[in-house]
Amino acid sequence: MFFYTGCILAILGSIATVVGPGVKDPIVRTFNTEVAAIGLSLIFLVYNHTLALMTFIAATAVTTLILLRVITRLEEIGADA
Amino acid sequence: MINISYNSFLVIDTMNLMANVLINVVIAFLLGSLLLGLHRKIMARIQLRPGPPVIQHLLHSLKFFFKETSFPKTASMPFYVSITCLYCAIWILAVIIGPVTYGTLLIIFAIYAVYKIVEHNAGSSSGSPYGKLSCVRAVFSAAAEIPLFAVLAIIFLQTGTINIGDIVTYQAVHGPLIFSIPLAALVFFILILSKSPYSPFSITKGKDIISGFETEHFGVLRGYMMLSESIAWYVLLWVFLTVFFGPLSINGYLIGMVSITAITALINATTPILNPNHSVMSQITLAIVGIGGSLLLMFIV
Amino acid sequence: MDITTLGGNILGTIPLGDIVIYLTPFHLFMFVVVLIFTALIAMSRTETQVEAEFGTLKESKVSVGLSEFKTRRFLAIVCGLATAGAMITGDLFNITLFIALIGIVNVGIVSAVKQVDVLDAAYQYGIIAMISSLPLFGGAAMILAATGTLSLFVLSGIAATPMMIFGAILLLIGIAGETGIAPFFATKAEMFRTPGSPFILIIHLSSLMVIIRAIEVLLIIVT
Amino acid sequence: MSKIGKLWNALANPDRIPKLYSLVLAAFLLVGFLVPISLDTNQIYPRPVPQEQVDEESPLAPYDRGGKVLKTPGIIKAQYSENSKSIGMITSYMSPQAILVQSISPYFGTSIYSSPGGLIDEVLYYSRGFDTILESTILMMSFVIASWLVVNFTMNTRRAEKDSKNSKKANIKNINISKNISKIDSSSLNKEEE
Amino acid sequence: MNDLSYLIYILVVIIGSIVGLLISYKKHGEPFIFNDMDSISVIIAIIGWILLFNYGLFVSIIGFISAMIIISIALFLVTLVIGMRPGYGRKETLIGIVISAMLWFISYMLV
Amino acid sequence: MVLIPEVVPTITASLYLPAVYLAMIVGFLGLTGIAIQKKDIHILILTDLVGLAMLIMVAAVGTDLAEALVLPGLVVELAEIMAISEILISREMRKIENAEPIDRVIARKHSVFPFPLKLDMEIMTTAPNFIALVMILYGAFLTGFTGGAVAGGGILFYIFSRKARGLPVIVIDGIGAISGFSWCLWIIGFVLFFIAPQYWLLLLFMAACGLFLKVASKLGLIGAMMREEYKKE
Amino acid sequence: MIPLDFLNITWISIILMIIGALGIIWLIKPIDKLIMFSVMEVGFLLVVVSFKYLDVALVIALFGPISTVTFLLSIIKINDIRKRNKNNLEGEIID
Repeated sequence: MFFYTGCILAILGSIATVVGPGVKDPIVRTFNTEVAAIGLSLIFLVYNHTLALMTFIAATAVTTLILLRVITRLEEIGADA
Repeated sequence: MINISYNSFLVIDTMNLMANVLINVVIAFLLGSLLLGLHRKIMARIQLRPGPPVIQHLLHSLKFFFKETSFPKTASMPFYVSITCLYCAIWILAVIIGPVTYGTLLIIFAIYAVYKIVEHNAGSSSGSPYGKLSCVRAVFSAAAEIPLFAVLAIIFLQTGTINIGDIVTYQAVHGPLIFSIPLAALVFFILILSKSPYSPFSITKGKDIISGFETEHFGVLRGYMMLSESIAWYVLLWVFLTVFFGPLSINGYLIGMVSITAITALINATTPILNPNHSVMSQITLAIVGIGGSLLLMFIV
Repeated sequence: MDITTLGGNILGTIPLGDIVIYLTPFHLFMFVVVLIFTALIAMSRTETQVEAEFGTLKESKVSVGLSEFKTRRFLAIVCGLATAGAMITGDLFNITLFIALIGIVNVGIVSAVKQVDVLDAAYQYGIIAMISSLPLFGGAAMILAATGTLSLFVLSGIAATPMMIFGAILLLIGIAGETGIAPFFATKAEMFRTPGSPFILIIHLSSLMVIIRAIEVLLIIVT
Repeated sequence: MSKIGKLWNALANPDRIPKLYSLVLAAFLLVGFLVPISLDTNQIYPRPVPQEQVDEESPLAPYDRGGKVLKTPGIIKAQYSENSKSIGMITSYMSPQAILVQSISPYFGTSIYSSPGGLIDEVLYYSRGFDTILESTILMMSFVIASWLVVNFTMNTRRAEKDSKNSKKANIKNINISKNISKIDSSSLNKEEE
Repeated sequence: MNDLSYLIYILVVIIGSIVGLLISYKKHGEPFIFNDMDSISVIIAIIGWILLFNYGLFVSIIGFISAMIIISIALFLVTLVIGMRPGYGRKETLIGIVISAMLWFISYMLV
Repeated sequence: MVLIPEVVPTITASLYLPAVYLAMIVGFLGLTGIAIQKKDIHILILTDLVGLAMLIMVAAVGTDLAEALVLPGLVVELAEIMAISEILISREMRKIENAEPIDRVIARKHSVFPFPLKLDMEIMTTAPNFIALVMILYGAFLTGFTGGAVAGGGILFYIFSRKARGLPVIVIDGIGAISGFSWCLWIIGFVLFFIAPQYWLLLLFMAACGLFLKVASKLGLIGAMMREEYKKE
Repeated sequence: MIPLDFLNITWISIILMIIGALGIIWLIKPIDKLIMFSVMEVGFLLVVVSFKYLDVALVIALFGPISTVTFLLSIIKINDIRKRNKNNLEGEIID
């Protein structure tokens, strides 16, 4: 049950990341990857990969941090990248 | 007593091996440079020039050993010198693996890869812009020539071995491989073509960048480079003939080498050098066609 | 297919738990070559690129600064060691990790330069390196799922199934991306325009050596 | 022929390579749906059915692999168990504070077994330790790269001060000019963003 | 030791062509002119090619010389002519080949 | 009594196929997204998605080994995203610096270096101490990579919500040195594992604590980077 | 079938997660997304708790605020930047 919820969330999240509403804004896109990340976390949980899950949660937070830093930084210097 | 005799046998064996290596390396050098001279001569004749004598390439390589050696001020120092030694060493090793011990083809493949790296670094270590361009192009051409060499995977799938000696015995039983996997042979021939001087694929030594990676190597260093070039040409031809034409007598090798040299000379004399991107992509297309085609053939037959 | 038909007779193995490093003449040759190059890189200094300027009689010199030199040399040596490791390891997942390490270090070696074009190429290469972690690890995991082992020794004794071949091709795509053979050569080739010849040499060396090793590994898996 | 040539030239543009690569990979992933895929159940390092240990109310769930601390090894099915002499010992080991936590609550199995001793340590440090060396090396290298860039370039505070001084000077000097220019210029700058 | 003999042949070929080159430059310092044949080189070429083609015959006639030496001498003479400076020694080689081929053919028919 | 099965249980095996298909779908979506995107930053975000697909593929095997292999995959993703993002930033900065001088007056004046943020959030002043303390303690209990990540998250949060700005270079170097030493500790621990297995307990602690210190200090470094970014006035 | 049967922990957590996910996807304003993100995270927390892994739940609880704060900060900062850029467009020089 949770496994398939995880699958749905992951697919939904990735579709939303690619063509979701308002994804021209990089922040929105980063938020949408979060949905897929939660889906993946569910799958980890179903497989009982709890240690990997813990690490994944920590790593996702850090990755998001890095991505947001890049986004703000680029926005700041007015780069067209 | 037994021990001693065993040891002496070992000594004799090693001596034999050393002598064999020495003879084969010298043969590779001399025959290779003669073949390259012949290559040049044939190209000249096709282009209606008299051309230099056949031994000209050999004389050139020898000549450089007696010239003064100088080093560019901008060079990246230990590398600039050692790269020529490496160049020489890898091809001598190739002779040992190939004609002397009939070892595994994978090592020759690896040697070819190292050769591309040597080409690359000989270009970049001098600091000359021409060398630099040649270095970038070496990367391009490596991207194309390594897949060409990957054709040996086909040989492995066909014969079940990658050892040159075993391949020869396989061919003695089943007939030369060129009849069973002609596309692979074609791809390997393209590799040889790309290694031959003035070929449409030899972008690293195109005359638009003077002499490419050899531009800034003088004197003894250049002599070593030309020496290893000749050995390389010999080894490549030898590998091609051995792997695709089966057990040949030495006269067979001679005839094969001369005729392949003549064919490459004919092709090179009549084709222009390609733009680097086109060279890479046409080689890669040929590699894909060759490998894919032979795989298809193997599955169908 | 036996490992010895590909690389020659096994000279010895170094067991590190489940990861067994094995030595055949082929692997030994590759290992030694990479180590020689790494040693040379550790010793040599960089070249200076001299180019004539338009309109004047002056020349412009491009060379590598000291702190940049130190960082890049460090990364280059790490890259050399990683390549050497990738040559002799006998474990599938270990190889993919080595390749990932090579990829990230390669990006690092050129990341310190000042040319925008080179940085751009490094960035694009980095993106490819990231994408190719999917086929690399995915392929390795698929082979693990299909056979229940990651050891090349055991894998060489297992006959290929379609799933293993699929995994092997995934692995190949990953390696092709990570090492930048055609048709993905452009990003890597552009990176070579920067000065610092010994360091960019290792980029090229690692990619070529890894390709050769990868072909051997694929042949082990497929047959 | 010239079309092919143009195509080949286009392939040499670094900007297009990631896109090309991802297209190729995506196409190949689709092939994966045609390949028969199944898990070989004879795996190394197998684990019990998910949630089985929780249902049995084992305080060490889900990483309980048996064994007694410093006495008997846990059950581990490694590839080359002959290479790892004390396999299973790490899994069976628990540090004193882990034993304390175990006695407090039955729901902290994960953290007990990720503290020294435990399954992941067994795999990560003992039988497949080389992988972890590489993994941490990868992380370290990326940090070397990133921190080098940060320290020397993107966050160079000393240079920032210098530059801001310079630009201030320039600003005072060219205040009139910049006022005039800024209109044209900033609009051209921002046009790209919109 | 098969390889060794081939090494010797190659060396002989090289020495022959170098000597030929030197001789022809000594002899013909002038710019290239299409002149008539050089009788000495014709003779050398004919002898060389005959030796090369019919070494088996010579070995059977003169028992104490090994084939290797005869071939070496033959190769030396042949390449002496072939290796002359560009434009020289071509007709001579051709004549040598034709005559020796005829001779070989005749001897083949006879034996 | 614990029962470790000889083979993978059927439930896990039956989940394999959907999981792999899921990985393929997610990977396909991410890759097509990359293929149609034009801006580099969007491509960078989408590669994150591809990384997720990779993790699913590895995790789907469902053994202890798979879990152990997920961790390197995670680390590789994290590491690469960090290095590449830094390169992206530096590239854009170089681009702007190399732009025409007329642009530079304006572009540089307010853009290349981050400007301060006028923000006063309650959580940034009160929470960090507590959260960081809990996380570091918990991370120290966990040790290993997981513990390092948890504790590192705490350190990161702590550093980056401090008030002062202008981190001296020495501090960053110092953090780097700590992580380098702990990395060596870990390597020594691992090598000794095979030379002297009888001391495995000591070596286990060495390795676990080395890795913990290393990862935690590294993540703290990110906090230092972030603090520059979101500095306050 | 009693409607209250759906009020078990499984369905609640799934519904929470789905609502959160849909909310993140359909709402465009970043702040709204942040709120929906919290909803989704709570759903996930519920799942973890129902699996009886309290330590994992602890980690999630600890990292929740961190991600929220990061998101919040960057949203605020980006809004700030965009405002400035807009002002800049109107010809105002910011020192």
